[in-house]
Amino acid sequence: MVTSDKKGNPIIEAEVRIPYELAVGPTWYRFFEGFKQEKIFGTRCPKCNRVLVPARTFCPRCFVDMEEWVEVSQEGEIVAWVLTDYEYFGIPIKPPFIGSLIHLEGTDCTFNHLIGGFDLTDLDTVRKKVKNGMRVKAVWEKEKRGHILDIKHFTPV
Amino acid sequence: MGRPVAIIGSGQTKHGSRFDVTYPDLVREAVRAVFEDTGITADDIDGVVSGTMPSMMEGVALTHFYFADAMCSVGKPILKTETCGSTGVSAALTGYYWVASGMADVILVVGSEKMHEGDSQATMTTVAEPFYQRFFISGAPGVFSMQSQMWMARYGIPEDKLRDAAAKVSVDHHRDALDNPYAHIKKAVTMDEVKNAKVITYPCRLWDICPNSDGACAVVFACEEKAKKICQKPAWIKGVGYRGDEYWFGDSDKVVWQGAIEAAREAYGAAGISNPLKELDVAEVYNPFTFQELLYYENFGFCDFGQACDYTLKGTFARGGELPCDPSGGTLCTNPIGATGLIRVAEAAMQVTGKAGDHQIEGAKLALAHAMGGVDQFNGIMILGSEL
Amino acid sequence: MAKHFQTLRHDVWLPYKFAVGPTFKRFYEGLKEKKILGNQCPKCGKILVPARTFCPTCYVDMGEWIEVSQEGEVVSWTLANYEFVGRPVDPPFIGALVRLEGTDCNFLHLIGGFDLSNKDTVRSKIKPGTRVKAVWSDEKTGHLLDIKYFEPV
Amino acid sequence: MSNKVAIVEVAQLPGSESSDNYLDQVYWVCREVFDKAGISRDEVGTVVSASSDVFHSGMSCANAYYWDSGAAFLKNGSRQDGESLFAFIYGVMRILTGPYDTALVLGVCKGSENPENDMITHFYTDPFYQRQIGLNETFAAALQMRAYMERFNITEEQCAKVVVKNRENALRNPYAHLRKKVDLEDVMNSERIMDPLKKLECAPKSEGIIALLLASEQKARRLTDKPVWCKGFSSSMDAFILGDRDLLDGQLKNAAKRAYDMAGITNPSKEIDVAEVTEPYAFQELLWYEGLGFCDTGEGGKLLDSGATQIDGDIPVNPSGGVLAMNPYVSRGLYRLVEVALQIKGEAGERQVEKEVKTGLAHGTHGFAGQCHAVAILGS
Repeated sequence: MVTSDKKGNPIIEAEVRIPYELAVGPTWYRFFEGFKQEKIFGTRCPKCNRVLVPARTFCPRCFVDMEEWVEVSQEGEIVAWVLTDYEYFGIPIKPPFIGSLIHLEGTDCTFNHLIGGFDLTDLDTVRKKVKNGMRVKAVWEKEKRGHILDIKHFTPV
Repeated sequence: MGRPVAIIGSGQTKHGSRFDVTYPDLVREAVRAVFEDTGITADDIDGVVSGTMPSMMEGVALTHFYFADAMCSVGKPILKTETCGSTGVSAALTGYYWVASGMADVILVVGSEKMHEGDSQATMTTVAEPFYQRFFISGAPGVFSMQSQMWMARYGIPEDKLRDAAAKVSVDHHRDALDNPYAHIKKAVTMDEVKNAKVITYPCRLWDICPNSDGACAVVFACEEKAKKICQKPAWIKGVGYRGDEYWFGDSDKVVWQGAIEAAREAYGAAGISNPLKELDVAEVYNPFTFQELLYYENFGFCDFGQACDYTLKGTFARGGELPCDPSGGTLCTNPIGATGLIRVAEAAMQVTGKAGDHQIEGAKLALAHAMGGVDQFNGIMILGSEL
Repeated sequence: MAKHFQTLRHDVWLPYKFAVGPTFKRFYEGLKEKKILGNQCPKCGKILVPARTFCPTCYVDMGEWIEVSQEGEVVSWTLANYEFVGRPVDPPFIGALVRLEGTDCNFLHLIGGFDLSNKDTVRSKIKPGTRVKAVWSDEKTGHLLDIKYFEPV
Repeated sequence: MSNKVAIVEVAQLPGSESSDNYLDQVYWVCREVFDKAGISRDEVGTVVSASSDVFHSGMSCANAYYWDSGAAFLKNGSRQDGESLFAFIYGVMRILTGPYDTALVLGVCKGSENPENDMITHFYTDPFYQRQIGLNETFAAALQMRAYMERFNITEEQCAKVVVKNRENALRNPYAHLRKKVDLEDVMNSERIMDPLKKLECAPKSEGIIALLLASEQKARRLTDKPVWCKGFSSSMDAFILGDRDLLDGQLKNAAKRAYDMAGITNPSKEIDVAEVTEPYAFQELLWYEGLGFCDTGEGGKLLDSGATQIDGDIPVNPSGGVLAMNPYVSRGLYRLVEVALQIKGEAGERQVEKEVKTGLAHGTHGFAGQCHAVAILGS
């Protein structure tokens, strides 16, 4: 059905929904099994020796298998953070929320997750509370479903 | 490496909200403009390269089928290049390699996007996979906000200074866009307006961020013989470079950004550039966010790391400065994604051939065009010169 | 789609607003008035339907608008017997290319108006060159299916 | 085109559904190519992949996702959308231009994660006309098949026999997705989903992750004793609106002619020793015989009946089992190319054709009723 946009131009509105079903595979499977025991796993590269988290099948730079699994620390430092306070179609988490990069102790990359556990409604309050370099630790959901959000968020120590 | 290749002309649509025409008709507007600019017709073209963002952006898959007639590609060989935000430069590179390899003499490259037909933020969410990153990367602004924080922290840049420099970038480009007949956002803004605008994702505010645009751009690449025959003043491709980082945002350094540094190094090497600040006359840096443009100055070697704010505040990269960046207003004022990188290339070509009209940088002979794509993942560069 | 291994289901679900543009707008308005509109290329003289903004062959703006015949000949057809996403109506239905009288391309639409449950009966009814004419839906919304289908004359 | 660019090594994953993660599979196939060629990731010059976002497990900007799995970390790379032979063509152009002397070419599609192909191809349509009539690839193919039968008296049995031939060939191909013999009766009695098109005449939905290493002449001779040379290639695009096209006289002839001219081929039916064509619908293999010049217009059915395209015939077509036995939608063109390369190397195992293979042809097609075709010629 033809309707109009704000300026009166004719448009057709439609929604497209296409379903996909992804194979999790052994590496993600084992990583998320760790979550069920409240453990965060990384893997170590036999060549460059970096520990990457989440665990990987291979080192993206050295292009060799990463077979050594290591449980990494659940504490680390905030490297960058962003408060999202606007909404769009299909946004996976309801705003406001803080997305961040966290350098977990003993790892050689940063881990992407949420910062929370306090009031996020006001930017200025949040800015006073959250600083780059501050220490945070993982807070787990009670119910685990083998999902990245089994960690509810990271919260200031 | 390969044989010489030139750009012999370009065409752009009026960019903005274009609900007045269908997507193929918008594409045709750019193709007709390039025909007018070059004086060639469909018969002169050996092949076509199409570039757009993901199918999900406009809800039509494999758009090169959809544009087959609008791009005059029926009966011709075609390639369809797609590399997220860097698509426009990647499509230009495809046109370049096609001609440089000797496999064609004249190639039409078309980049397009009609972002108002879809939901760009919702589409961007599908760029992040659903195992891990999708939940934490809130569209493009969030990623760039984090990147600018890391930069500030690394070099101890005072927040006020960074804020002023970014605001200046915004003010300058919004003014520049007034001189560009194709630009989307045509509104002058003041330092205060930028600094007090609504926060989208801290520290990015409304005027730090590019719009969603509808638009298309078409560029014709030709070999030396054809270029000299068809065009009085071709823009020669002096060097190209492209690099991609790991997929996961947290895996590599996005401040001293190897992908951007190496892409520039590859292009500079081919073009024989050792001091870009001195040798380049103009740069069209992909700047969807003011803060990111500043960071690129450093990664492209226009200044040392940690110095971009100082240089910016003293006007080095503004029109009239030593190395004017984005005199077209850049991505900040016009962003039909699949076309955006190609517009950078077209603008650089216009500058070195003296065809940039009101935003011409006088005497420009050597120009850089750049685009970025993915979650801070891809960087592509093309260097254009007025001399072979 | 139950699988024997662990999977993650996720849907790409996105909203769109497609710009119709003046050409399809006018074509749809024709449908509302029970008219099928084409237009003619000023260069090659071909009449195309639905109407176009430009001639795909000559690359010039199309010229005169023409109400084309609602009758034509079947060029090819298929009897659809399975359900698929985006189907215009529930199966069985016939999709076809029809050459409307006086036009220079084939028009994609449906054929109907008789019993489609048996393929042999259908085959005896539809042959290449079979003449068909448009049957209109009662309600017109400015959509291709304002023409319900074409039926044998 | 003289011997300037060669395929050095190839690796492919099977088409059946795998429980493995997409990224791991991409890594494994690249690893296999490097190990076979005896090079490290660092030595690879440039990477060109093929993938389409709608066929990419619901992730947009597909090549961003598999970039590092595809060995492209900090490399100059690119991606082709749609026909995967485009990635090969672009890889060849990059080597010809330099400075790169090797190129990794990758085709990526994990079909098992996607909804039915018909659902996805429906979104090729414009929202204003063909989408409203419900067009998808199967719908368009059925219209093309009827036109083919009626104009040239091609019989349903001839079309069905393509399935019998290719599915039998697939029994010898360990990578094929469908490895079960079917006879003429099975095909003829299978459900008429889009009459005259029957269910067994339509290709399945398969996985397909595939990689090949290209090299310049000098580099290729160092890396392998059996380089397979790129002799010619081209593609050609047809009009978008189905009703504007002659569905039986499309762009394949054009693409083939340009590729033959590059390769110096004047009599394809004599000079091509083996061909792998993309036939998502059985009758299309017959129609493509004609477009490729293996026989005259309207003679596709007769060529099949003559037995010439059987695995032991004069011009074997789809000895791998073709797309009817394995359809990783996006990467199917590269699967054709890799099969031809294996035939030329003499490494096609049980599916190696009997005759000596010096020159082979790979064909890919995308879009409704062959809107776009690509052809590549390889030689020993």
